Amino acid sequence: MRKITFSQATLEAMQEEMRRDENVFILGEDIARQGGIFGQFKGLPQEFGFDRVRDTPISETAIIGAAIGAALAGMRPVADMHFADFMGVCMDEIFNQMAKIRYMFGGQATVPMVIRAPDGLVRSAAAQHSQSIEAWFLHIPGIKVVAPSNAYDAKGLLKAAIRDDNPIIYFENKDLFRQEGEVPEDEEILVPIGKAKVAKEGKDVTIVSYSIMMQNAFEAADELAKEGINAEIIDLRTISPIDKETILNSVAKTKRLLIAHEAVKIGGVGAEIAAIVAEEGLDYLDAPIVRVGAKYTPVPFSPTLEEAYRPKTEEIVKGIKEML
Amino acid sequence: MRKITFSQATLEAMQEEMRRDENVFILGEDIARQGGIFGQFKGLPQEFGFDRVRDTPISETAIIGAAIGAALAGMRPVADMHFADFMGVCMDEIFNQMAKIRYMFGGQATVPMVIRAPDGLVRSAAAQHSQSIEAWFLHIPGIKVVAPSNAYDAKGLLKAAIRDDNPIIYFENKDLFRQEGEVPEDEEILVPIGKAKVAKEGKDVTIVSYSIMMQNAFEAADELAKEGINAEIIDLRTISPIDKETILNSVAKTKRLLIAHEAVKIGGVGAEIAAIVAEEGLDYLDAPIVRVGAKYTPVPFSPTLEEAYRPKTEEIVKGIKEML
Amino acid sequence: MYDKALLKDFYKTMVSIRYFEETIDEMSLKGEIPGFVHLYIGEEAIATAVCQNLTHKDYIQSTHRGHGHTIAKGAQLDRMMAELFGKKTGYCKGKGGSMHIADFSVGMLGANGVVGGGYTLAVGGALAEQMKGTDNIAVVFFGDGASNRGTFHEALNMAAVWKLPVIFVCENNEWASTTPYLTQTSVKDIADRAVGYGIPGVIVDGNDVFEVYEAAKTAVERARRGEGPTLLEAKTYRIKGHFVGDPEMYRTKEEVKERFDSNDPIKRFEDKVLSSGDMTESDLEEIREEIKFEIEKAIDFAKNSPFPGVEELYTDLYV
Amino acid sequence: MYDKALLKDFYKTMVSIRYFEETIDEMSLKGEIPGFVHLYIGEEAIATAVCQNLTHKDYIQSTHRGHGHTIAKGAQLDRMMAELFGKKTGYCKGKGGSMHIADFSVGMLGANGVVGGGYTLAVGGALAEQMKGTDNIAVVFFGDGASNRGTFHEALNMAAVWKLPVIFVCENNEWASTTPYLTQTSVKDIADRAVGYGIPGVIVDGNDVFEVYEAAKTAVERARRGEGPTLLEAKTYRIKGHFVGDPEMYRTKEEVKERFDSNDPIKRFEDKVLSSGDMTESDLEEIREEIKFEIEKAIDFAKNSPFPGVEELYTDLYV
Ligand SMILES: Cc1ncc(C[n+]2csc(CCOP(=O)(O)OP(=O)(O)O)c2C)c(N)n1
Ligand SMILES: Cc1ncc(C[n+]2csc(CCOP(=O)(O)OP(=O)(O)O)c2C)c(N)n1
Ligand SMILES: [Mg+2]
Ligand SMILES: [Mg+2]
Repeated sequence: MRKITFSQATLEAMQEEMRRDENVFILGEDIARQGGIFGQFKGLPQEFGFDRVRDTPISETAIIGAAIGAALAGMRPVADMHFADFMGVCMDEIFNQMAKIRYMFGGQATVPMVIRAPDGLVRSAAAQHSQSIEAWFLHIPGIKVVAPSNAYDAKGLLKAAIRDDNPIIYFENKDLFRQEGEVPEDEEILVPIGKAKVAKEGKDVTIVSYSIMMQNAFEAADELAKEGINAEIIDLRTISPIDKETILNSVAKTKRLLIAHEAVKIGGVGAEIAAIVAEEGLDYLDAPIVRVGAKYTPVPFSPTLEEAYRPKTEEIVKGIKEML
Repeated sequence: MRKITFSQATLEAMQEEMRRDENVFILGEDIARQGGIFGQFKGLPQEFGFDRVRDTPISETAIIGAAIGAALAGMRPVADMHFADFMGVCMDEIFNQMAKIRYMFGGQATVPMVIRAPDGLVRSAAAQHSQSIEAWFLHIPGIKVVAPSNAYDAKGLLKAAIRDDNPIIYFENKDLFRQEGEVPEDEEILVPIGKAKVAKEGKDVTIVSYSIMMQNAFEAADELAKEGINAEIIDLRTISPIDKETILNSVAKTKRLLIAHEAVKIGGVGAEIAAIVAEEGLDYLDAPIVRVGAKYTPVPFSPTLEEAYRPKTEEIVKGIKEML
Repeated sequence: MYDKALLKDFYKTMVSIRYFEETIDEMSLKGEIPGFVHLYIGEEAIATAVCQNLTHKDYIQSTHRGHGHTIAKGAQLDRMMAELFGKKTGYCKGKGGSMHIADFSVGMLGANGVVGGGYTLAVGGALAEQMKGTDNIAVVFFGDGASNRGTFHEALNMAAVWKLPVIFVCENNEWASTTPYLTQTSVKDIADRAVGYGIPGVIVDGNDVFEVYEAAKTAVERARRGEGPTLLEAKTYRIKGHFVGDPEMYRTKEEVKERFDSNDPIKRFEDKVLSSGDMTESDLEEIREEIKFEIEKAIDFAKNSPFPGVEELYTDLYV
Repeated sequence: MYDKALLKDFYKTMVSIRYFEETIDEMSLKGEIPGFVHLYIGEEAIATAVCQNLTHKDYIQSTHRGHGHTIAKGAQLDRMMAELFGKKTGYCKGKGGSMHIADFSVGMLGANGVVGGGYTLAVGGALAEQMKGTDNIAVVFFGDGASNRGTFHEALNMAAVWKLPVIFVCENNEWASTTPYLTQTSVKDIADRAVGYGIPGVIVDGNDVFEVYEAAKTAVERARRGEGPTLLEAKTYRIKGHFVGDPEMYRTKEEVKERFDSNDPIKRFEDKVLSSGDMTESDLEEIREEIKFEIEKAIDFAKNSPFPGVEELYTDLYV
């Protein structure tokens, strides 16, 4: 099957949705002239014009605020955050406006918009350009959160997000952009929001992961397979709302659970998943749950420290071996 | 013993610390002229002057930024947030600057500052003035987070926070301000940061809570006592770093765990606690963990809906009965 | 000069706001209205005159002090009242309350509990209309205190550089909660800040409905023609406490009384139209009676409406 | 006019910045320096002239493009270089890198990866000094692009209304990443924004070290006297790509070459002091050799220093 990069997959998603619906437009810093730091917007302004592919001032609060306002006025904006780390700058707009407007106004409004937030570690980008902060948004009712782990999902989730009438944050891992994956050519790809995917069936342990850590999950599964351990891997795809059912069904079968994400372990999405299983699936468990995530520090610059900070495949393997 | 309000306790903490150290000052909106919405700053400017008790423009990013800058320059600022809900406005300053400066600069800096953040439900203040968002900060390395549940701790934690050389967020529940508690008069009260407190010993179940929900925990324990169930209650006091040991020791004894907080249940602090126990104390558990928290919606205005949203004593009682 | 229908509209709107708020002041003090309530009494001329230039296809973004804007934009008093009471029949089905009142059907896109939260949303509304090629516009109201929020700057710059059809209306009522604006605002005339964005900055007497109307009209026409934003500063004074229940320790009752007596926008309007002969005392009286009656109906409606049931907690969260 | 020691300082600082950056440009392209690197080449006169007015007790807040500010404030090249290499001997023990370089011992309180992140911190530094009653001041450097962040507005208002000793130095290099500043900035002269805060707004030729020096001196003296902030806009041009590795598709090489050849601040300085006779070619040559030697030592130091061990991951997180 055709292979394209994750970045290309997001580009196709934008192209298809912008062709389909003239209300879809995208705004952000340096997206049009530059084509995006990861090349993810290359060619868009040429096809859709600099109005619908709109460079902005360095004004994240205005970018998100304007997207909200435009959504209320019937458009379907996609707002690029440049780096997910900058969401702090417009956090009020995200959590006090975007997430609440529909509810607070009794359903008078819909806020169909997507925030694209490139996240994660990328070669020594350091403390303010490397973070994964999806867990915050899980705790904010009124937002949906997705995070593709491969090119196919990148396309399918972005297209689905743009069509969804709710505000959605689309976390795209920076290191994934350049990676290739199979994406069929002449097919409408829509990945349903709210459903996790059993990415690999197995019977001995459940690994729940998403975004770039899915690769570590697969590596770990291969490693474990050598020792006869058959891991089931769940790709969350949607982080909020979490697909409890798929997780609980899997743990009912495997009796063991490990959760892996690149974000800091403490207070991360893994905590919520562990809590769900400790509440609703405790009896399934034959071993303690294990979480693998980044260490509890800001992201350090030096390559040696960045490596020490990063959650690793070995930790998944080790965690699972200790369960068995 | 002497009884004073929670609000008065925080006032005494400010007075004592400002007398002790001339570098301590406080800034925020309408704190000096007004004396605080909850009367928590009454008299401070009269004693310490309008320089050290400083009204500011409506500029939360500048308030937090200025506090950080002043801390770097050797002062010990306390910044009032008016309502915790407004922390979104200055989230970048909080998580990308305040939390990271020391680490990112290799220990060159200390950032001794306190953010006072009144949070929680208060009679129909609605979606943007009622939130409890402490869980976000648990996920941000470089910050400590505390949340007193009574007048004594309000005083002791605030004084300890002001003396701590790390940036600290002090969540003070708005509904607690007017409540009275015992606070001895001629004693230096310092509550250690990082240590939870066993607020009531028991043997049948552990309730972990903090801030205003401690009252529901006690109510529930009374209720349960009538049926011969003896609950142990842990008051977290410090939310970050979480005092794992105290929690695990208690669960080792009681075999059962319920966590209660006013914040939205999903993605809350309770998730992290449940995860810790599912990882490190699974074998202790004789029953599923239960979390009690607010429903997954923005805070609704109407009293009937606000009541439906709020986590309740009955949920604690019911959750525990189901465990046994 | 002005035709009588317009004069009647001015009066009707201003009196509606005044009576509505006097009523809720009372109800709120009696504890019948939950939550924070901020009153617009004494500032009625601004919302009235600005919104008179707008259609229901134009958008407004309001503030925590939003009843005046909502009424002026054309919302019904009964559904507003019901919302303030937290009733199911309110505009937001009881989920919003005073600080989050909204009526999307008339282009009133919401009060806002976050000071300075509305600027960028208005910019987005204006951007949408510009992209769609309509001549609809957006207006954002904000206070002197709000003019110090960073969102002000980002919104004005973006609106100016993109020539968006949006009008920034500063209601400078001299107070931001307990803060006299000059103690925390670095310019006397907030309109001066327009210089930093290369757009017109206009100062008007906010208690003169005619002056506000003319200035707003110029700004609205400019915006509709595609020439970009205007910063309009209306000088006024906050007559009531910051919120209902404010002990107002920071100023004297005398100061307030003097400012109100000498400068009540409704009284000024009445004096003007009576002395010019454009309206008679009975014209005015008729309107006042009509509004009183409407307010009574609104109260009845609100009181007799049910509270939302707990089953509605989860509705309207997601589409 | 200027004494020779001062001229030497100017030259030394500018050349240090230039050589340091030319070296790291090369090292970064070779992959020896990790992370994002933003170069200040062509803008050296600004940091040099501003910091010449400061002592180590004054604070500066810098940007993502911070090497120039760091050197001008008095940091050592070897420890800077080590930091850029991610080494344990660096100023931040390898935890910061180019975007987070800092030397607190000389009052350089940090580069910042968040555009516009420094304004409010500088305000806080100035506030602290005002409260302590010293005559120390704070300076924040920022770009034309950063001038559109909301933090600009909040910081300038707060500084102005409190008369804080802080200087806001806009380095208008005409580009914000790939964006020509006028396409997203609503005023030609960012200094005009000073009007909105009632403070002086001053424009200088940022490539003329003398002109910047004089304007900065006036602003610094004003601040030290307690008369409050100044907004200083230095007009310059970004010679290098936004970051090392930038393909620069958005402008032509010719444009850049022409702007640099005609307006290199170092060349302009040399021409001036040689033609006035204040310095000789051998004075200049001596300084250049000295700096070259220092840079070589710095590279050696950086290369021979160890990386931080994993045991340092958790150090310096909490006190
Ligand atoms: C971001 C934010 N900060 C602070 C507040 C608290 N607050 C509510 S109204 C107000 C004063 C607003 O003053 P102004 O903008 O002049 O409007 P006015 O009340 O005078 O109409 C403040 C500080 C808030 N709601 N939001
Ligand atoms: C809040 C924030 N938004 C966006 C970025 C990405 N970014 C880094 S530098 C830059 C351009 C800055 O332009 P300017 O302020 O003019 O400084 P210059 O690079 O020209 O020195 C941008 C958009 C960032 N680092 N922080
Ligand atoms: Mg005001
Ligand atoms: Mg620039």
